[in-house]
Amino acid sequence: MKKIEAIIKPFKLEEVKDALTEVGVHGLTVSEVKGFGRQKGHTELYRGAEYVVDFIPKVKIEVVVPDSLAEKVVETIVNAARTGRIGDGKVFVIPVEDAVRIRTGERGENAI
Amino acid sequence: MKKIEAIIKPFKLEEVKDALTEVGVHGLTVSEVKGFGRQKGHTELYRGAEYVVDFIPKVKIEVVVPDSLAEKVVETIVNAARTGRIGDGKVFVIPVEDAVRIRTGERGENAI
Amino acid sequence: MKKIEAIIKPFKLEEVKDALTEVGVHGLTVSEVKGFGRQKGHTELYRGAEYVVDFIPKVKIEVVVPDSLAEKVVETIVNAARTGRIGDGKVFVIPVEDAVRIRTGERGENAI
Amino acid sequence: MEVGIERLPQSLNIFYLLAGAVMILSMHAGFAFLEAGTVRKKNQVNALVKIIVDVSVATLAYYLIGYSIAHKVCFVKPASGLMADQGLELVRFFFLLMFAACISAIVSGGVAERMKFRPYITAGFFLAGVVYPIFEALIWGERWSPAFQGWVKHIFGAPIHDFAGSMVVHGLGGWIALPAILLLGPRMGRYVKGKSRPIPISNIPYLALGSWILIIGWFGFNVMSSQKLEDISGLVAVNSLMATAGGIIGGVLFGKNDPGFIHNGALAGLVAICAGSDIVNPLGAFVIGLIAAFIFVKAFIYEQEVLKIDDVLGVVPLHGLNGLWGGVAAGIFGQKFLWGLGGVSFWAQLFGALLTLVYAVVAGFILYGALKKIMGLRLSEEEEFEGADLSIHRITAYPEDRVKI
Amino acid sequence: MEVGIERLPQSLNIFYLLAGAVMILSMHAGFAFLEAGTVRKKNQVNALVKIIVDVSVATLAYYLIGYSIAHKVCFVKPASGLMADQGLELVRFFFLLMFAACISAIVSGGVAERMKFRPYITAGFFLAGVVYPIFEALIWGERWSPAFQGWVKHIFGAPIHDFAGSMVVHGLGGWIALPAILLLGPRMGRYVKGKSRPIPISNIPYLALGSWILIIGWFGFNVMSSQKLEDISGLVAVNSLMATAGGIIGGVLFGKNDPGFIHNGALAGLVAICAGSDIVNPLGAFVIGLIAAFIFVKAFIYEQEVLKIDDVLGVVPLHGLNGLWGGVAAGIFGQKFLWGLGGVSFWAQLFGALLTLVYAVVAGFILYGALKKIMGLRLSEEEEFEGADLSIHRITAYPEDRVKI
Amino acid sequence: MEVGIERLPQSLNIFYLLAGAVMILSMHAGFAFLEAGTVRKKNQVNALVKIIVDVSVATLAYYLIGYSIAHKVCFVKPASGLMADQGLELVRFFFLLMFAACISAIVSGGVAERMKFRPYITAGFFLAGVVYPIFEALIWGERWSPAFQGWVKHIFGAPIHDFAGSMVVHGLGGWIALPAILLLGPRMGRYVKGKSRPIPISNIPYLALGSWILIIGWFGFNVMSSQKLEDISGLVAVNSLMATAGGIIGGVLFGKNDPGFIHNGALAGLVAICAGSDIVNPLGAFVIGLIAAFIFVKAFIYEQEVLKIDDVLGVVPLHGLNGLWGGVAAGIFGQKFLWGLGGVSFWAQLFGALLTLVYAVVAGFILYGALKKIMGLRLSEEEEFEGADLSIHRITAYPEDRVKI
Ligand SMILES: Nc1ncnc2c1ncn2[C@@H]1O[C@H](COP(=O)(O)OP(=O)(O)O)[C@@H](O)[C@H]1O
Ligand SMILES: Nc1ncnc2c1ncn2[C@@H]1O[C@H](COP(=O)(O)OP(=O)(O)O)[C@@H](O)[C@H]1O
Ligand SMILES: Nc1ncnc2c1ncn2[C@@H]1O[C@H](COP(=O)(O)OP(=O)(O)O)[C@@H](O)[C@H]1O
Repeated sequence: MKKIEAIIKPFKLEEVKDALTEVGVHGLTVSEVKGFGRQKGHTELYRGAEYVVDFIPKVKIEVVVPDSLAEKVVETIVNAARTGRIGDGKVFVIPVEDAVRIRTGERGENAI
Repeated sequence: MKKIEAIIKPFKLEEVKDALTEVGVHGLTVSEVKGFGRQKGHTELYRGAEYVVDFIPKVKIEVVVPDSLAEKVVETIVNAARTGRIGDGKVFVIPVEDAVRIRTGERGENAI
Repeated sequence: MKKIEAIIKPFKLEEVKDALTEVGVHGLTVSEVKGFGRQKGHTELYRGAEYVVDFIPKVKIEVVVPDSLAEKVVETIVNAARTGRIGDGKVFVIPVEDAVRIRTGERGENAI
Repeated sequence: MEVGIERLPQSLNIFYLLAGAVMILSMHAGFAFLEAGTVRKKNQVNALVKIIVDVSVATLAYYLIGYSIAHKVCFVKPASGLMADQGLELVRFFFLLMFAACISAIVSGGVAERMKFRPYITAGFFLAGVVYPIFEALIWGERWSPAFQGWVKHIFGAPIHDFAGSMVVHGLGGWIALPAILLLGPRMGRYVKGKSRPIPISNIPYLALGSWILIIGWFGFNVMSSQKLEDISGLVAVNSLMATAGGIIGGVLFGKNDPGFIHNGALAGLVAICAGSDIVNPLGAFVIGLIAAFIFVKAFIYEQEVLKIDDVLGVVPLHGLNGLWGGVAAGIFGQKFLWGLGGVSFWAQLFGALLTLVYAVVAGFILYGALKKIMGLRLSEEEEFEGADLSIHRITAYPEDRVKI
Repeated sequence: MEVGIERLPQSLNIFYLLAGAVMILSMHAGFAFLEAGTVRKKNQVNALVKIIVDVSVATLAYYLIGYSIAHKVCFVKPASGLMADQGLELVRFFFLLMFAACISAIVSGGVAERMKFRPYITAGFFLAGVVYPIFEALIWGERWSPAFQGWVKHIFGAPIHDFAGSMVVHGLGGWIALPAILLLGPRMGRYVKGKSRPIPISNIPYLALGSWILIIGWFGFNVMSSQKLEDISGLVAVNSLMATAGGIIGGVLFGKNDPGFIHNGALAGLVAICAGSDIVNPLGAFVIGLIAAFIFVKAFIYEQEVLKIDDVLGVVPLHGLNGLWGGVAAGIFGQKFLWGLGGVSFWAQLFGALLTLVYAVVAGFILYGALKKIMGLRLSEEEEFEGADLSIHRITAYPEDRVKI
Repeated sequence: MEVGIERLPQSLNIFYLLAGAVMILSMHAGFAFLEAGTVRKKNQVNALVKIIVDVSVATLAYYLIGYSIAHKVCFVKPASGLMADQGLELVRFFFLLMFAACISAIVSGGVAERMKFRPYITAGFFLAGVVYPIFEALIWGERWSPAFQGWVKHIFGAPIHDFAGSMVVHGLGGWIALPAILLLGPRMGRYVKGKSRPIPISNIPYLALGSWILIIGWFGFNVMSSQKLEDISGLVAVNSLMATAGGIIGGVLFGKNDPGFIHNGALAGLVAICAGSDIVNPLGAFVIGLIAAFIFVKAFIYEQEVLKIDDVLGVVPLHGLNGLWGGVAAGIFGQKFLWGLGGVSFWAQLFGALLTLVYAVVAGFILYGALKKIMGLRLSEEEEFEGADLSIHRITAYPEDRVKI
C-alpha cells in the first residue's frame, strides 16, 4: 500500500475530493497546513507596521491506497488540483506497511 | 522503527493516550484533521439554505516506535479507539529510517 | 528521496525555516500539532476547578528532500531547533518513493 | 409648551421609567453573552437563542396574564383605553416585565447545554405569566401585598424590604433553577464514576462582555426601582456601585485572580445589594458585595465539587444564595447603628428570605416536574453530544469554520 | 436654580432628544456587528470599517447639505448663532442625522463582501446629503412636507403617517439597496451554473450582538421620534417591544429555530412597527411583528434561492419589504375597529409605500449606476477572493492568527 | 406629586448626572475590549481583568480619599448624612469618580502584556486616590482651584478652560503612562537588535467593539460635564460628534484605511474635543478631530518605530499628545474670529497643557519608580512568554480550545 500525500490550494479541495471519489477512493483525511515555497507570501500592514506572512494556507490530503491504485490516484490529484500557477503544490508517495480498520480489526488492503 | 499513524474519533483521544502510556509509549504527537469516508457527514441549515458538511472532525495520532513495539502499539490503539460504529478510523504503519532527539542529538531507537 | 518530519517548539519555527533556506531547501510544509512526551503539561484553574493540559503546542515541519541532502537537512534542523531543554522535539526520516509537482507534472527530485 | 409643562412630571416619569426598562432589557443581552461564554462552543447559539426567545415569550405572558395577577390591570382593550397619563401604566408594565423576564434567564444558566428547547421555553411562559407574578403580588404588587405586608409588619415591626428584588427576582430565579437542574441531572461527562471532571468554558471575552452589559444595565434595575423620578435616590446608585466594587475585589481576593470569579463577583455584589440599596451605607454596600463574592466563590465550589450539582453558570449560589443574603443583609446593614437609614427588621428580612426559598423550590419542582412528565426535559445523549446548536438549531456558532475544510 | 427652572423644559428636551440620538448612534455599532457576523471572516474588518466611516461621512454631508434641504436651517455660521435654546436645533440635527446615516448602513449589508470602498463611501455621502433629505423634506421636513402632506390629506383623508420611519428610513434604505445589489452582481461562487451555493456566515455571536445593540437602540429610534419630551408616549415604547416579541416568535415559528431568522426577526418586527407605533394597539403590534418575521423568512428565501439575488444580509426583505409593510400596517392596525387610535388612512399609507418604493429604486439606480460608470463598483476577482479586508485594509480581522504560523 | 414637583429640578439633576456616570462607567468596558483586541490572545484575560478591577479599586480610593482632596467632602458617615438633596452629592461623586478611574485604564493600554498585576493595581489605587485628585483640585475642584484659576486668569486674561478633561483626564493619563512604559521596557521580541519587529494584534472586532463603546459613552463624558441639567448644551453634543467624524475621516486619510487608525481616530478626536466642546464651532470641532487623527497616526509611528517606545495601544499619542492638543485647540478654535464662543485665552491653554505634561510625567516617575523599587513592575521572562493570562490568572481566554486536544 502507499500513502499519497498531496499539498494543494485550499479552494481545490472539493474538486480533488470529487475526482478521487470517482476513481474509487472511499476514504481520505485532510488537514490545514501552511506552505512555504516558490509562491511568495504577502505583507499585511497594521498601524504603519508591516507583517510579512510567509506561510501560505494549504490543504494536505492523505489517502492510503493499494499499490495498484497508487499511480491512478496520483494522476487524478494532479489533474484536479492543477491551476497552472505557482503554488499548486506537490504529491508525495510514501510506502505503507500495514493498515487496520479500527472498527473491525481488518488488516491490509481490506482495511482501506 | 515504525511510525504508527492512527485516525480516530476525537473523544477517544484520552483513552488511547492512556492505553499507549501503559504499554510503554513515552511520546506522541496529535493533530486535528477532518475525515471523509464511509461515515456520512451531516447537513447544517442556515436561513433556509443547506450546507453539507462532508468532512468529519477526527484526531490523528502519530507515534514512532521501535519495530519490536509496533504490533503491540497498533493493537493497543485499535482496542482503545474502537466503538464498533462506522467512522472509528484507521491505523497505518509506515517505515521510519531514522530518528533524532533534538535536545541531545541521540539517534535511532534511543531518540524516541 | 526522504521526508524529514520535525516536531519542534513553535517559537523556533522562524529560525529553522531560515536555516533550511540557507542549506538549499526551497519548500516545506508546516502544521500546528500538540505533543505529549517527557515535557510535562501544566494545569489551568478556572473557578476552583483544575484542567490538566497534557498536550503541548508544537509545530510539525515536513520537508521532502533528495537522499543526498537528507542528512544535511536533519542536522540543520537539529541545530536550529535546539534549546537544550526538555521538549525540544524529534526529527524523523521517512522514505519517499515518488514526488510530483502539481503545476508542471514533473516527477522525482525535480519536483521538490 | 404651555400644555407641555403641565404634563411634564408625567412625561418625565415615563422617560425615567422607560430608561430603566430599556436598561434592564439590555441586561438580557448580558445574560445571553454570559452564558454563551460559559458553555462550550457547541452550545453557544442555543444560549443566545434561549434568552432572546425567553424575553419575547415572557412579554406575551406577562402582558396577557402576569401583570393582571400582580397589579390588577388588564391590557386587553382598545389603545385609547391605554393612553391615560400618556401610557404611563404601559411603561410601568414594560419596566416590571423586565424583572419577570429575568427569572427564566437565570434558570437558563443553570440548565445550559443539555435541556430541550420546547420545555425550556414553555417553562419561561409560566414563570413570567404565573409563578413570578404570584410572588410579586404578595411582596410588591397591588393584589395581596397590602394585606400580607401589613401582617408582616404587624408581626415583625416592619414589612419585608426588597427595594429592587434581591429576593423577589434573584432569589426566586436562583432557587427555581435548583429543581430544574436536579431534575435534569449533570451534563454527560461532568462527573465520571463519582469524580468531578470540570468541563472547560469556551470564551472568557464573551463572559466578560456579558458581565459588563449586566453591570451597566443593573443601574436601571436598581435606580429606577424607585419608579418615580421624584423618588430617585443618589444613595441607591452609589450603593450599587460600591457593592459591585466589593464583589469584584472579593472575586480577586477569594477567587485568586480568577476571571470567572471576578466577573461574576460583580454580579454577586449587585444581586445582594438590590434589596437594601436604598437604605444601607455605601461602606455597608461595599461589605455586602465583598461577602457576596465570598459566598459565591465558596458555595460555587461546594455545589460543584462536593454536592456534585452541575449548575453550569452557578446560578444557585449567584442568584439564589446571594439573593437571600441580600435580603438578610438589608436587615443588618440597613440598621441605624450600622450607619443605615433604618426602618427595616432583621426578622422580617429573614422571614422574607425563607419564604422566597420555600416558594421557589416548591414552584420549581412542580413546574419542571410537570414538564418532565409531559414533554421530557433533556436532550437525547446523541443530541447532547452533537451540541444543542446542531441538534436544536441545525447550525453551529461559526458556520464558516465548519464548512471550510 | 431660579434661572434653571425656567429653561428646564428646554433643557429637558435637549436631554431627551440627545438620549435618543445617542441610542441611534449606538445602533450603528449594531449594524457593524450584524454585518461582521454575517460575512465571511475575510470581510469582517471591511464590514466594521464601512459602517463607522459611513456615519462620519453622513455627519458631514447632512450637516453641510442635507439638513438645510429637509429642514431649511443652515449651520455654517458662528457658534453664537447656534446657541438659541441652548443649541436645541443642533441636537435635533444630531437626532435626525442618525436616521439619515441609517440609509447607507442598510445598503452596506446588501452589497457586502464585494464592493469597492471608495464608491461605497461616496454613495454614502450623497445618500445622507441629498437622496434621503429630499424624501425627508417631502414627508417629514419643513420644506415641502406641509404642502405635500396637505395634498395627500386632501386626497386620502389623512396624511401619510410614518411616525418613526418604516418607510422614510427603512423602506427607503432597503429599496435603494436593491439596484446597488443588482448592479454589483452576486459574490463569486454564490450561484454556480445557475445553482445556488450558499456561503456560510462566519460568526453567530457577533450577529446576535449586533441584533441586540440594534434592538436596544431602537427604543431611542421610536420613542424619541416624538421629538418633544411632553409628547412622549408609553404606547410607542410598548408597541416597539411587542413588535420585537412578535418578530422573534415569528422567527422561531417560521424560521424553525434558526438563529439568523430569530435575531433578524426582531429587527423585522421593529422595522415594521416604526410607522404605526404611536397608534396601533400592543396586540396589533405583536401581530405586525409576527407578520414581519413571516415576510422576512419567506421573502429572504425567495430572493436568494429563486430570484438569485445575492443580498447578503437580506436587507431588501428586512428593511425594504418590511418598511412598506410597516407603512401599510399602520393603515390597517391603526384603525379604531382594530383597537388602534385611528386618524390614519389605509390608502394614504399604501400610496406612501408605493411612493417610497418608486423613489428609492429610481434614486438607487441613478446613484449607483453613475458611480459604476465613474469609478466602478466591484472589487477585482482577485481582491474579492483575497477578501476585502486584505485588499482594502491590508490586514485581516485576526492578525495574530495569520502571522503565527 | 405636589411634593415631587418641587424637588423635580433636583431629582432631574440626579437623573441627568447619573445617566452621565453610567455612560462613563460603560466606557470602561470599552477600554477593556479595546485592549483585549490589541494585545495577543495570551493576554486578553489580563486586559479584561485589569480594567474591571481598576474601576473597583478606584471606587474605594476616590470614595475614601480622592473626593475629599478635590472636593472637600468626606463620605465616611451615616447614610442619613448623605441624603441631602436626595443624595445629589453622592451622584456627583459617582460621576467624577468615573473620570478618576480613567487614568489607570489609560495607563493599562500602554503597559499591556508584560506588567505584574499587583503593582499595576496598587498604582491604580494611588492614581485615583491621590495623584489625580490633586490635579483635579487645582483645575476643577473646590480646594485650590478658585485661588489657582483666579491667578491664571489674572496672568493670562482667562482661566484654564478644560470643559470635559482633555488635559485633566486624558492628558494626565497619557503622560503618566509614559514613565510607566519606560520603566517597564518593551515587550520581549518587540525590538530585536535595534530593529523593530511589530507584534500582531489579536482581534480587530474586539477592538472595534471597544471603540464603539467608548464613542457612545463619551457623550456622557462630555455632555454631562455641564453637571447641571439646566446647563446642558446642544453644542457640546454636536461638537463631540463632529470631532469623532473628523477623527474617523482622518484615520481613513492619514492612516490609509487602516482599521486600527480609524477606530482609534474616533477616540483621538474625542480626546481632543473634550476641553473646548462647549465653545468651539462644530466645523472647528471637525478640524480639531481631523488634526487629532493626524497627530495620532504620525506620532504613533514615530513613537513605535523611531523612538522605539513600546506603548502597546499608543496611549501617549492618543491620550497624552491629543489631550494637550485638545487643550491648546480650545484656545485656538474657541476664539470668536474662528466662530467660537470666545472667553478663552490661548496662553492660558498652553500653560495648562504644559502644566499637565510636567505634573503627569513627574508624578508618573515617582509613582511607578517607587513601585518598581518596592515590588518590581515586570513579569519574569517565562511568565511573559507564557502570557499574563496563564501566569497571573492561571487560565487562558479560550479554555475549551486549550483543553480539547
Ligand atoms: N520540498 C518540499 N517538502 C514539503 N513540502 C513542499 C516542498 N516544496 C513545496 N512544498 C509545499 O508545496 C507548496 C507549493 O510549493 P511552491 O514551491 O510554492 O509551488 P509549486 O508547487 O508550484 O512548485 C508549498 O507551499 C509547500 O507547502
Ligand atoms: N484510504 C484512506 N486513507 C486515509 N484516511 C482514510 C482512508 N479511509 C478512511 N480514512 C480515514 O478514516 C476515517 C474513518 O473512515 P470511515 O470510512 O468513515 O469509517 P471506518 O473507519 O469505520 O471504515 C475517515 O474519516 C478518514 O479520516
Ligand atoms: N515517539 C514519538 N512519536 C512521535 N512524536 C513524539 C514521540 N516522542 C516525542 N514526540 C514528540 O516530540 C515532542 C517532544 O518530546 P519530549 O519527550 O517532550 O521531549 P524531548 O524531545 O526533549 O525528548 C513531544 O511533545 C511530541 O510531540
